[in-house]
Amino acid sequence: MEFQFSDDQMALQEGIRTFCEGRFPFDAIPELEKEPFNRGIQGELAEMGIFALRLPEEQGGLGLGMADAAIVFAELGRRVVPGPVIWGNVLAGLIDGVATGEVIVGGLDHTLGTSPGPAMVEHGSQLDALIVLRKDGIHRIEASALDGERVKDPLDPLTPILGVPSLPAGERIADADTASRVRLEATTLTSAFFLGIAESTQEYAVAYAKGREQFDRPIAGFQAIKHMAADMYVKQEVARAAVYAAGCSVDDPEIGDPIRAVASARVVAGEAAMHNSRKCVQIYGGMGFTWEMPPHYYLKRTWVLENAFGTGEDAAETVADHIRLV
Amino acid sequence: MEFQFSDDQMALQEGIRTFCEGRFPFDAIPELEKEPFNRGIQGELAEMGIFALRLPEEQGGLGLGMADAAIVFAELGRRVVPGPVIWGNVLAGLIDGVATGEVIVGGLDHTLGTSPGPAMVEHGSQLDALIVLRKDGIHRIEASALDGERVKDPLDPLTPILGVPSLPAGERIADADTASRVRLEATTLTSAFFLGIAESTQEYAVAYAKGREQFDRPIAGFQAIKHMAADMYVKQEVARAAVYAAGCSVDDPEIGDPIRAVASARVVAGEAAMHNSRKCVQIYGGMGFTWEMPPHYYLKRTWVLENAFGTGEDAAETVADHIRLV
Amino acid sequence: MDLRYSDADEKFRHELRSWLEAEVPLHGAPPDRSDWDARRVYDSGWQGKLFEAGYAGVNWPAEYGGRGATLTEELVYYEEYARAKAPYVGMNFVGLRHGGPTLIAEGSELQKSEHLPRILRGEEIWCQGFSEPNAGSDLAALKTTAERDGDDYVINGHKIWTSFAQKADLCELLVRTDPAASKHRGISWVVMPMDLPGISIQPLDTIRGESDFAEMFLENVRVPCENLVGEENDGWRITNVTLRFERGSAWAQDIYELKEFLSDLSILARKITRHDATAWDDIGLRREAGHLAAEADALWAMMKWQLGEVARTGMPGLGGSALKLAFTELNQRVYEFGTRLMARASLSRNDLADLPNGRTVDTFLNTLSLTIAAGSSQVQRNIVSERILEMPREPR
Amino acid sequence: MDLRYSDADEKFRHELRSWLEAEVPLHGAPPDRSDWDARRVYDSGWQGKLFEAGYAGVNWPAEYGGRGATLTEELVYYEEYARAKAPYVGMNFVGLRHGGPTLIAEGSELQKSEHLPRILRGEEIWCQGFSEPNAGSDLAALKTTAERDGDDYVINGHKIWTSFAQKADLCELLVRTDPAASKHRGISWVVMPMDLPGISIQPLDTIRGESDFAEMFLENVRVPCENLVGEENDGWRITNVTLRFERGSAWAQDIYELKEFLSDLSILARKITRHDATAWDDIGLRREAGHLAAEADALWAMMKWQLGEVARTGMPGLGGSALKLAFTELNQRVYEFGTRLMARASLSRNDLADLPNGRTVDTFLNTLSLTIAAGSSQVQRNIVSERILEMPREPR
Repeated sequence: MEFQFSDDQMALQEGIRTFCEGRFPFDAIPELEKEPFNRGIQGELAEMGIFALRLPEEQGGLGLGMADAAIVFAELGRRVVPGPVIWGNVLAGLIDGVATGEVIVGGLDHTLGTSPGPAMVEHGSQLDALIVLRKDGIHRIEASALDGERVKDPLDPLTPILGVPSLPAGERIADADTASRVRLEATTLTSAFFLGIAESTQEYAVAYAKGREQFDRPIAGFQAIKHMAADMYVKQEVARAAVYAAGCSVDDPEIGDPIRAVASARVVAGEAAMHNSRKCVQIYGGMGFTWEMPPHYYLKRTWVLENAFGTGEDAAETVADHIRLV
Repeated sequence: MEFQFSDDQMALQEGIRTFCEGRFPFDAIPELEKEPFNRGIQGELAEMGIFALRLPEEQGGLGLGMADAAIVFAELGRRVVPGPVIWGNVLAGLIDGVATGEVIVGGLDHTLGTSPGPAMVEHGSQLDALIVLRKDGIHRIEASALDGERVKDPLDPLTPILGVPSLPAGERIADADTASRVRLEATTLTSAFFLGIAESTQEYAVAYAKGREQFDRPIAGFQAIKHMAADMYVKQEVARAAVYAAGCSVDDPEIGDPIRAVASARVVAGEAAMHNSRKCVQIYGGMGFTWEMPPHYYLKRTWVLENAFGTGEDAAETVADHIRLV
Repeated sequence: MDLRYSDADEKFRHELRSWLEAEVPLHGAPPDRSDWDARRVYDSGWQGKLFEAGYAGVNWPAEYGGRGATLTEELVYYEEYARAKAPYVGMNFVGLRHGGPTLIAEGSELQKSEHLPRILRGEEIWCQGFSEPNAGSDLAALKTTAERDGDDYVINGHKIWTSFAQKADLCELLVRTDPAASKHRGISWVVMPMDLPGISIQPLDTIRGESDFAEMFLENVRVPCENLVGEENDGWRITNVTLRFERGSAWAQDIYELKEFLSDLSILARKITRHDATAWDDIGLRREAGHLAAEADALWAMMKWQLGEVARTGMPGLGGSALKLAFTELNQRVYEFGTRLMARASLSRNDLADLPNGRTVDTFLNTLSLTIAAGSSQVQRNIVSERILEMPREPR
Repeated sequence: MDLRYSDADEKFRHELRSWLEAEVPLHGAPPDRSDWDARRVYDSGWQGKLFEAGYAGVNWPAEYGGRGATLTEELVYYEEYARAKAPYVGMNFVGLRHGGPTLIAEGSELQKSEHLPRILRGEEIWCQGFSEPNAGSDLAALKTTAERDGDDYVINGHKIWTSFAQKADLCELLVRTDPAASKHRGISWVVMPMDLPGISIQPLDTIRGESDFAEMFLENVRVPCENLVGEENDGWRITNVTLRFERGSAWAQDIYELKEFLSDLSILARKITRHDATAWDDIGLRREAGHLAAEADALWAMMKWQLGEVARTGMPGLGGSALKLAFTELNQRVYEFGTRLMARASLSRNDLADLPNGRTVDTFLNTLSLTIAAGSSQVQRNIVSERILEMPREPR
């Protein structure tokens, strides 16, 4: 029994990190902004096993668990990798062609209801099909049936949005239990992505503070900055523990109630990502407010994910509903 | 038209401050703890005009307004003056003998319902009558009708509590509108008391930090402490503006909706008192955790007041209900 | 402390409200943020209308084209302006909110009579040339030099965060006139025309995808010495006057607008469905709205005191740092609250289907600059603790 | 990263649960906090029972009387202990949570075999003599001196925050053995019997009205040199071992208890009427409870990693400072939440009418010490930023 990563997990993390740093380095972002996601990128991610990770080996997967997937998605978060990657991973076993990258699916979680305004379909123009999670199950809408307009200025420059005023019903392809399971898995991966954002923004902020001098010394030497950075680190470490515990609980419910563990991870990881990306802007100062610097990409992606599979507040309610009463 | 205190108000503040510093200095507290309030103290406060402040001169009062009363009660807060002083002020016009200190009244606000457990009557053993604010009006219960037990360890050593498991109905002495008005006035004075607590704890904390040396310099020189103190100051100043605006609105509703202004003051002043008294404990460090030092008296009184006329959360709801919709 | 409005104030309110009700719709919606020419026309045009109607510079002296209004008239003005959702001050920000006020306090008679009326008429757009790449929080470390050559200063340096530089006519510029003096001693405050040779502008894209800020490179720019405001080498003192205005009273309008925005959100929340009820049915959300509104109320009351101080002493007090700290952080929380209310609609920075989603999230992004600009929150906390609470200064 | 419990773990859980169900009620309620004799009997007696049943020192080596349990057994132990609401560690805190662990890591064979079994049996109560009036956050500034005289150290000084000093048998004491050396170099860590001549104790009343802390005055106290732990003048390193335990793993039990307390509160909230409904019907309150429970879950997961590190390396890592920061602040928020739920019942520090109001508000008061003791939150943030994030140290 181990409480640290296994050697296999360390190797997995290392491999994904190397891939992401090579394929999605910060200086590639201006180019990515022109077309943040497409069939080519989907193919590269598929080749890395991002989607097939948790499929059994006999289905061409890697046979890994949710804890492993959380490790992988934290790495994607570190580099704000674009695309409907979470949807791809959770639907790979349900929809043919997703695991291999041939079919691109994105989705909407309407389990708790809809948002005001048109349906905001992420990467809508790149999808083959749109998947909607509803209380009664999973619904599939063909891309050709989506009548929408591309949003001129999406919040996240790496997440283009198709605004669809009226969403077709689509075809029901799975039942309510499957929808719940998919949502649980997607929430776990979202939390992992948040963790990566929290880590990366902490590291960027600390590195910037060490290099930036004011009053003849690095601003990293001022307690106001040091203590802000310390709090960022604490949030990241708390989130890390929660995210991996959530992954383990999904893999083996005997370890703990997976619904509660995942909702708890979602709460703390979401807050860590939001807190750290905002403090990263603050520590960068004026530069943090520019498009040229990394912080805003993290903040904006955090916001997109905050509204993906229920909000942090929704997750807190879920935790409350699952507090043990005996 | 003035936005600063008038000369009269400055003199009023000065007079009350001198009285409080003389009568309730910090080193008098150990003695006060034995009997925090009695007929003698009530008489001294009455002589200072604390209760008759807002009564017309023809009724033996000072003919002052709510803004003036707020100035006075902030001074009482600065020295955590014990006793049912707020009740005395708001009931002086309704119950004979209160203005002169001959009759001692305390009260309970049950407008929003009751708390779990027995009714907690502050200074219960010293009262001539207990006043209860209910939705339908003001009710008076004679002290002789109160069947309760003195709480062994009250939270605030300066606020002894009589726990009354079953409260008699009492006699209805005023209507619902009067009850609302009394509650509004009492909430204003509570906010003012909070302001005094926020000020005093900020001043204590800063003074302590200047005198306390660690690492061969005053801890007041560390940014972590300086910035904490700055935030305390900001909260106190925000509360000050809100409290006086609330007093002015009660005096003249043309200045602004008094219900909203008072609830707003209650929210920000309550938070300032809670925040500053807790940070005062933290800045005093280990000494802040001792009974011998001032911070805990302020924190404990803040808690008593937090549960006096609705909580800060209740006040926030009131503000929300009064947000202008046109 | 009589905060009542007089009959005259109410008469002024009535006139102003009628005027705004007629004129605001006529002026139309603001142009696209990237269309600089149109923005200048829009912002200047509106300022000109205010001037013509007698509503420009409410608290500025009448001799320079201001209204010379009483304090209560000034408050009425802010309230009505916000309620009418009249155009944002936009490019006139620097001139109206701190450049002009600095001239009123420190400028020569000639400087005042030349610039103040033009600022009020919307004919002069100002920008701010204070910060440099290595002089941000440590503003006094600025390195841009000005050497006297005959009747001119010859200026060389590199400024940053120069808002509206692309379209400004004048710049309130800080330069080092005595390189041998200690850091705070050799600085001067000059008015630099933006059409001089040697000035080049490099727009900076912000987090909102616009370029309201720019870097400004100065190469042998010749500014007449008569453009010096105050004494040579006394610029640090004057800088602090400017900063007092920038921190202390520049936000008066914005605080009242925050109160209005919370009203708008509470109306909207009654229409938005969430979890089978309206968002406003959620007691947690209502409490949060109430909290924010309470703080906005308190800050508006605090701003009244601050404006009282300006009316009395001519300048906001050090308490402006406290107000700025509270206001900028509240602003972030209010717009974050609004953005959460928009839920997934906040994924678009353009308004959609009658929702204010775009401007809400876009303003939220903008609020992130407020705790950085005009002295970061960390700098303000140093000011409050050192200058008001008299705690020890940072070890150097 | 297999977090599953084995069949053996579950068997252990079952046995422990049965034992606790039988024994906890038998041991009765704790005595009044001011009755020191009764408290010692209660705390020591319970520890003795744990020892007899084989449940003392779950993760301590079997050769010194511990259970030598696996990591998962240790976790099972904490979970069941908290669920059974078994007696708080009380006076055994110092010995069990950091004094003993320091001996395990740094003590001589003789010291281990002498003290560890006695600590586990509840026969030895320890107290901590680290802080001094002028050595709090700056612990290494301590001035208490120890001069060698024959086979003894002669100790003089003034300690503060010495918990349970009144009833302790031994004290983990920091002394300066080389006054000429630099601040961190001349310190030694010794075990001082509390019955020696020259020790006087002055209780300190805390915010809770009890005197669990004391000041300790040492006047020519002769402690045998063999009571030195580790090398002379190497005490600062050993102090950091003690502090690692005090910050890192000492709270394991408490985190799980926090989870239990939130369960209790959520049950209670369903019974309390507020505004014509139960408190739990308030979505804002539920969300807050959920938030707190989420953080408690996360910290419990984080503590498992930390304990994994102890199992692997013998000592908690620097990350213990991060855990302490998060845990102490969460603890304050949880008990503040509970205190708010009690409403006016929190005005009594004694439980009333079947409500846990007294212990809730009293514990809330106690939580205020957590961000101060064992290195304040400010000190922990310095440690995290300087030692983990490698940011520059404070200018001296």
